[in-house]
Amino acid sequence: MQLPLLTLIVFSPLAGAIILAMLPREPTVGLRRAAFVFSLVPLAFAGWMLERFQPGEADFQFVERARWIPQWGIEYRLGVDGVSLFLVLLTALLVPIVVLASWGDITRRVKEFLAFLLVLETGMLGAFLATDLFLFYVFWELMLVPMYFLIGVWGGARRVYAAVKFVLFTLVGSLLMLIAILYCAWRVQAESGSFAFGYDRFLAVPFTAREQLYLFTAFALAFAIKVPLFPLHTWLPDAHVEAPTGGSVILAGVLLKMGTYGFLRFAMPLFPTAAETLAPVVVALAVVGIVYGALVATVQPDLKKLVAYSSVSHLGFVMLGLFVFTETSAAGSVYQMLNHGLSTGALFLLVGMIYERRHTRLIADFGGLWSVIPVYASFFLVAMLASVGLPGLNGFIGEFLILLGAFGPRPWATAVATSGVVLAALYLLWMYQRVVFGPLTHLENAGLRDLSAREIAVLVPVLALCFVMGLYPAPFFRRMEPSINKMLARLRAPAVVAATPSAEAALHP
Amino acid sequence: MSPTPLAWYLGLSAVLFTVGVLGVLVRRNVIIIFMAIEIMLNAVNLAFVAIARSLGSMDGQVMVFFVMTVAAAEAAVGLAIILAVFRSRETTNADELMSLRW
Amino acid sequence: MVIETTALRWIIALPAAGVLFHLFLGARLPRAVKLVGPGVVAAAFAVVVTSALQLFPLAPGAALHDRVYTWIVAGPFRADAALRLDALSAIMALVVTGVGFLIHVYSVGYMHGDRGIARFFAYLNLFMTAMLILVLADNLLLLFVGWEGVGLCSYLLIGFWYDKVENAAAGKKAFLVNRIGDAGFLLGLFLLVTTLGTHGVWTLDVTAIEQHLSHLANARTVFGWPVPTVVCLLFLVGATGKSAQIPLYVWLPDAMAGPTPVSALIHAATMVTAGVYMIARLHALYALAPAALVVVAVVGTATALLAAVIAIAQTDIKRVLAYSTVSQLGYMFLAVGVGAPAAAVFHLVTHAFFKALLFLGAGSVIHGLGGEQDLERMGGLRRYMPITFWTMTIATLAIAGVPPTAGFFSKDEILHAALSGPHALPVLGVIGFVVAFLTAFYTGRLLFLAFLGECRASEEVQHHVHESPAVMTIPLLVLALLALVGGALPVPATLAPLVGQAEAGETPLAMLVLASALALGGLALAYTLYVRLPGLPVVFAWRLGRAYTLVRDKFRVDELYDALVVRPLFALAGLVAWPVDQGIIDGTVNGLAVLVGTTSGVARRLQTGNVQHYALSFLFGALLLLGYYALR
Amino acid sequence: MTAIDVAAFTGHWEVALPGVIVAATAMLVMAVDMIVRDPDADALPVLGIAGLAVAAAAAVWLWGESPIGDGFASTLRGDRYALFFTVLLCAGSALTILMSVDFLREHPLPRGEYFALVLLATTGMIFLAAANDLIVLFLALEIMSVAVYVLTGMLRAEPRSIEAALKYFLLGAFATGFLLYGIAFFYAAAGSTRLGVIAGAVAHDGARPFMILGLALVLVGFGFKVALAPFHVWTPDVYEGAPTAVTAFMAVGVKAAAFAAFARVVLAALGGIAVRWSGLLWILAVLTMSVGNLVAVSQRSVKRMLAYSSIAHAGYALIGLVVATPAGGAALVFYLAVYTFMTLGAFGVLLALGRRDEPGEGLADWAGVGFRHPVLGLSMVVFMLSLAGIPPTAGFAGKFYLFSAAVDAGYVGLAIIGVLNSLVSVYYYFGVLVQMYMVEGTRSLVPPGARPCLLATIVVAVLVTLLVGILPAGPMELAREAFASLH
Amino acid sequence: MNPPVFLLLAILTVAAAVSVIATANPVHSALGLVVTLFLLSVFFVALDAQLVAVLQVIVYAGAIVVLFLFVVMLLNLQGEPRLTGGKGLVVAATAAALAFTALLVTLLGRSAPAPSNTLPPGFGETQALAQRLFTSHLLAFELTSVLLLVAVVGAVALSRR
Repeated sequence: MQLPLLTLIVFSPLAGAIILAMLPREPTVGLRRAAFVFSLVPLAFAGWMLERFQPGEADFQFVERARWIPQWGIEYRLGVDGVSLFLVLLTALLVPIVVLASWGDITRRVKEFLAFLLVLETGMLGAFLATDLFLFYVFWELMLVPMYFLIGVWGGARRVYAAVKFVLFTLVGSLLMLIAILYCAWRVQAESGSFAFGYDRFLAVPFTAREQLYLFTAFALAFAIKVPLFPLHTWLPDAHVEAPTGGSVILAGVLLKMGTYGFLRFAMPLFPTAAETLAPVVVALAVVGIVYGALVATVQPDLKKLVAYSSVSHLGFVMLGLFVFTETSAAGSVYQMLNHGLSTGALFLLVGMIYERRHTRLIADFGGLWSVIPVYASFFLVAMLASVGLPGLNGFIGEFLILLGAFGPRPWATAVATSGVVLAALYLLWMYQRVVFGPLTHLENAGLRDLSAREIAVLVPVLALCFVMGLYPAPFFRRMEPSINKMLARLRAPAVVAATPSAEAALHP
Repeated sequence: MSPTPLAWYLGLSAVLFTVGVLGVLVRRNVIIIFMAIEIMLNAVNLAFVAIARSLGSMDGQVMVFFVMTVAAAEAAVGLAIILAVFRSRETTNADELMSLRW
Repeated sequence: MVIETTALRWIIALPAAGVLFHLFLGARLPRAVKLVGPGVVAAAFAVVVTSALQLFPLAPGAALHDRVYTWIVAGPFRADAALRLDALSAIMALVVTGVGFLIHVYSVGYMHGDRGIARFFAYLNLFMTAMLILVLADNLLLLFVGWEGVGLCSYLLIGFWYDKVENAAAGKKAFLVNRIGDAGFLLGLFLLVTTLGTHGVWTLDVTAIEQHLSHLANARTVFGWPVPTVVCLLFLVGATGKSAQIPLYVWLPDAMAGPTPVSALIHAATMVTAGVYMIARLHALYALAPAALVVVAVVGTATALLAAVIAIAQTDIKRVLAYSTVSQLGYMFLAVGVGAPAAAVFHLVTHAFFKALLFLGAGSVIHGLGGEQDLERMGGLRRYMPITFWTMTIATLAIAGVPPTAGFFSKDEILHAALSGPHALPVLGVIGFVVAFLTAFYTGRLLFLAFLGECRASEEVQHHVHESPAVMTIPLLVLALLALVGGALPVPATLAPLVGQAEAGETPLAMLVLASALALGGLALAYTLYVRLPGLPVVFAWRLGRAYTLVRDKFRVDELYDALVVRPLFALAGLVAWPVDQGIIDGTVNGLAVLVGTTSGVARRLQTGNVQHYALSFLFGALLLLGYYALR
Repeated sequence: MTAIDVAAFTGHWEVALPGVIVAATAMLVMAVDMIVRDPDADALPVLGIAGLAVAAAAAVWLWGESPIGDGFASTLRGDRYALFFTVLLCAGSALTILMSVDFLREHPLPRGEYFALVLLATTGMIFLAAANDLIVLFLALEIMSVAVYVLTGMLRAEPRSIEAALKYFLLGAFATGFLLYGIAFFYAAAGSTRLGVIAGAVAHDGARPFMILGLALVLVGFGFKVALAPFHVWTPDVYEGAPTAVTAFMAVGVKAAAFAAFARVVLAALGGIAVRWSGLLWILAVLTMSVGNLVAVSQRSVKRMLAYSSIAHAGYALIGLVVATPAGGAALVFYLAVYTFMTLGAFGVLLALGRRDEPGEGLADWAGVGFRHPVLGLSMVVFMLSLAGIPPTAGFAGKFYLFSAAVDAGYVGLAIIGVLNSLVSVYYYFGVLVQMYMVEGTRSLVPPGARPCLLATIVVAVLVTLLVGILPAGPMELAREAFASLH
Repeated sequence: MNPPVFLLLAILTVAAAVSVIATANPVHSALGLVVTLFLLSVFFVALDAQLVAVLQVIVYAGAIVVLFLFVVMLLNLQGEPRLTGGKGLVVAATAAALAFTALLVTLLGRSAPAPSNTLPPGFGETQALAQRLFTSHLLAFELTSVLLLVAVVGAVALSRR
């Protein structure tokens, strides 16, 4: 019996949350330190996982299985492959950073904040690692509640509206996805005689084209809302603007990836025919989203809103990359998920830091910050450029590969999407110019503190990774590619191949 | 002369039941409403007895027996409730007892 | 013949190390910055020289190759972080590091006392890094990294004095306009790789592309256009952005907001020539697309003419030089367009010398006048700054193309190729002569207005005017030397075989005479108008009226773009952001919520509290059930 | 005069054992109440809970013995279906009693009668769930109803309590008329009131008009008891007016027992003509959940909101009946079990937030409670999540079971309507959380520790809700077995 | 019973029932109810339900209605000027009630004629009733005791001060 590594990764934050809940409310420093340590535990485990991960292997690794609800064939199943590997690492990395970042941001109800954050981490990690659809759904929904509280309790003025909007939007999709999952399980039963929710079992079902269309739509709705794909994005700006910094970081860094991850992991391989049929629609929406998000971001007066809409634009690239079904762009998309997590996460952290100091996020309230807080401005510059997709930083690799892979199948969409690259420079540079450059226009800004050591410690890992991933992406691709290609292989196949008896036997010894 | 067919009895029962229903719907006084409910129960009793006669089965009559018991129990509790209401509100009119709504 | 080496990476690593030094230690060791900044560039120059010497004895097609690491492997696509030094890149690298080093040295003096000096050198070194990546990259993707990297540095350096709004705006404008070009470049890359990919060649390796050109030759795009033409045109879009050609030249004049050494290094000598370099590097590809080459030539010529005309009416010394740069770059485009990339690179090299010299000289003047840039307030500076004057004079002669300066030779090559080369476009060649005349005129005007005649500066400024320190004047002298004798460099001869440029043969003497005459004529006219009869230009301007103001206002192209592109874009963004996004899309969402709420509120009222209404609802329910059965 | 041999008809009398035990406990409670005469004596609730425990134990024992034959001339069944509900109802009643202890200490209610009536109502419920004859069913229903009418109006100091009792009583009697009329037509169609005989007649004759008439009218009666739209209108008023503990009892006990009988009649007696009623129930299910959820959205009183929510949940549960497959029935049973605990818990928290002079039922009264009383707050989070059907709570498992059964049987549309409804429900359930956690409030509260029994109830409900949510396999298996014994 | 007699009695019964819900004075309503119950017992006799008929008179008309009258007297209820809960309600209720009857009758009309069984000996007599009551309806009979207990406890609980 080997160590249940994935279970440890998933549930160590939950254990941390429970311990945290039992600790005394004061002093908060102790709570913060404890939470930081708790959040490092899954990171350590995840690091170990990365170390032991076999590159070149397409299948799930570190698989764990246990019976859970035998009547329905539901199992507790975890596994990690190249697609989820780095998303898990990203999650495990961002949470400690958020804990650190919350030091200055969260001063009320610290204990609850940290506990919710850790519960949220369990949900996110579980969703990435679950290979049973029921389990996936449970984790998927489990993320919802802590996030709801993070926004609703520690958010800004319209936090309740934003929190409820977030929950309702997410649920619209996920509930329909639940129905689709149930239908799939029923189809498994019709095919094999017993219910099952295992990912591999779903893959083995030969869905008809019509079924696929409906099922794909249901799954896609859930994921598209999370991504968010235009025009289902309007929850995002509200959620981002109202959420506390940590919430925004997690939201942008991880939660949005749930959507794209869901497409790649579930919606596309499970329903390949439908994915191919509907690809033009998705691509069109993705491209519209790229331009649309960028345009809207350009004129936003609020920093957080701007970054939020930039997410719409950036995630549009990811969706485009996924739905052209080429290996290059799919690899680019997965990479871009990580990039966006880091660069947008960093931007939110930076916006949060300036908000802590000035209690405003309006671009018009700033200007000439470089002369006051040059270190901050420098970090901001790097994060901004990573988001712009400057070569040498991570964002470029992802965007380039996505567009490169997309150009062959869909040249016109790619051409339009490329304009998004220009627009990204427009809105980010303009924003940066107005905030950081120019004369110091507001006297209130003259006394701003520059970044503290803690804040630098928060930013350095993220931005360092931006460089590493921009300069040396090959190791990442080496681990991701086999799994991505395996999923894409289903999409190129003209017809879905039913599971052979031997495959069945191999799955159920 | 042939006996009256079952359908006639059931028809009468239906008419009586409707009269009871109508009473419940239109009268304001809850005691009258309660009486109307008694008419409904009696309409059902008539149906039971007629059906029993038609089937040659005693169960229908047994049922009437139980219905009377139930009517008695309901009358005891129901009238107690009406009294209690009157004591607290000084009214027995249905449209004046509307503090719980929406 | 390709020799594997590990030396080339140092060319890039050295300036990069400089960046890190300035970034992390610069604030604490301000003196060291002044040494390290130019030092790393000098070291890089040394490495380039050594490598070039290694290359020199080899055959024309030889190259040094340094594969640093595997960069991207995604799907079938593969790109290495690998560097390549062949004759072309060697010449470029020499110019970049050489001129770059001089400008770094000059900057030590120019930026003396600026509190952001560490930042300045960090940017400058970063620029060197990026530029050298651009030059040495062995595949187009890596080239693109450098390509965007220099754009970034340009952005940062233009906005170096960040507290002035217009500086930052100019930086942003530069980056954005470049990005538009880059988008075209990217699309070209996509089309190129995708086309090659259908033949199993998933790479952007320049040599690999050259080997597989046959796959491209007959490829067609969706509308039936030949792929090479489309790719080349898309690359041209990129080049027009970076090299400030029509229609994307508008950023360069504004870019003069940056410190003058920056203008010299980035916006005259090196970065802006990247487009020319890129086209030269892809000469084999362009050879497959003659139509695209014609477009290149036309764009270049048009730009050269337009910019030269505008330069005549500018009074800001740096703006004159900026338009001059645009114009000279147009020459280079003309050269590549007529199938003479070697000539283009030759002009690139000489231009680097004399234009850097001009800028540095102008910088010296500005420095000496305490920041004054207006030609109208200069004059008579020859007395105060003799070194600057004489070096500037040499530069002026060079750019005007007066024999035997460097500019004479390189310009001659271009005009010769345009008029009588294998791909000659004589009409453009003729325009080239006109531009040559204009060039001589406006540079002469600049020189004379600044250094001759009466001093028009205020008393106080005059009182402080001084020659620049040695650290600034020595680079001027070195550059002046290069501008004088640079024409002797065997650049075309070295490159011609590499870039497949046909030998154009001896230039006819008549042409040489004509060119010289035009150059001298232009200078003479300028001398006449601005030294001998200084009242005349005003009269001319007044006579020309509207035409003059139009030229002075740069044909109002910025305003045109503003009206055609910028305003509509922002209007669209505003429309999308509020009425569409908040109104329609979010309105629909909130509308649904309101609908549910309203329905709920109405349905709630059905709960009247009257027990008889409830009983009625029972009866309706019973009717529903009975009706369900009665009616079916 | 012939002697009547009673013994022949009391075969398998043990099937009545749980009900008899509870009835006996009720009488014992009354007797003790008369003897002890100490208003604060804890003897009564202890006795009541003990009796319920014994009854549940008896049911468990019978479960182990099953299958056992019918008792009392086939008027009472001892199948696992009945026994499952018996245990469930005993648990619900026990929690109700536990929940009421602190309430009774603070309010002037006759304790002896209160506990006795709860136990007597439970007796009626137990027989209701086990009734195999429409007459027994009718009587058991009346026992339960009459007792609950009284319980509703027991807080006589509160005019709303007695008004609620009157409304409940009048409409209950009205609905009884319809139910009875329906029974008459069943009797006319089958010649007997035994469910088995009716099933035989259905199998033999198909859907005769009398049978259809009976079905329609009986649906009105059951529709009233389980609060299906449009027979739900009484629910909010009565739930709001009744003492909160009684409301909880009504929401879980009455509903579960009535649903048990409803499902038994519909499936065991009329299963043969499912095509004739499933469409109708489909409509009722959709109507019920939609009305319940929709109107709940605009409620400002948590108690009333929970009333509407209970309507909606009846709609969900009805899905199981529409589906009518083994999985559907099992899902219905499972859902009712789950619903019992989460609803009891929610009402428990509601009770805990109230004080004698200030019921604390308005949404605004809940402001900031979550952080000031973490245990109550987190418990309410669990209950709200469970009611909204969000994992990992029992409510999710229940909805999952229902919806999967629906999808399984081809009712995808119904399942989709169901999930859209739960979407609406999220709005108001989360609205409570908004008040508790995202709005500041200063209302002073009784510390939960001062009401140990209430707190215990809540904690038990939380534990069950979470445990069943995380490990639903066992309870699901029980529900499946229970439903399987129905046929 | 002959159809003409049936019709006559039926009209009388309905008239009495209507008087219950139509008269202003609750005492008159109660009296109408008594008349209705009496008339119904006549039908019961005609339907061979002698015991039930007797019980109807003694228990129902005798005990239950008296209870009603008692409460009416206790509350001293007089006839009120407004009997009904509004015109709209009356119209809606009447329409619904008519529709209800129509549907009921429609569905009844579809039902097959009941089989005309020959009655077993002793049908409707006390012994036959008792036979059923204590054998196959034993449990129900026992449950009535619980029901009555509930009623007693409930009535006490509601009226005790």
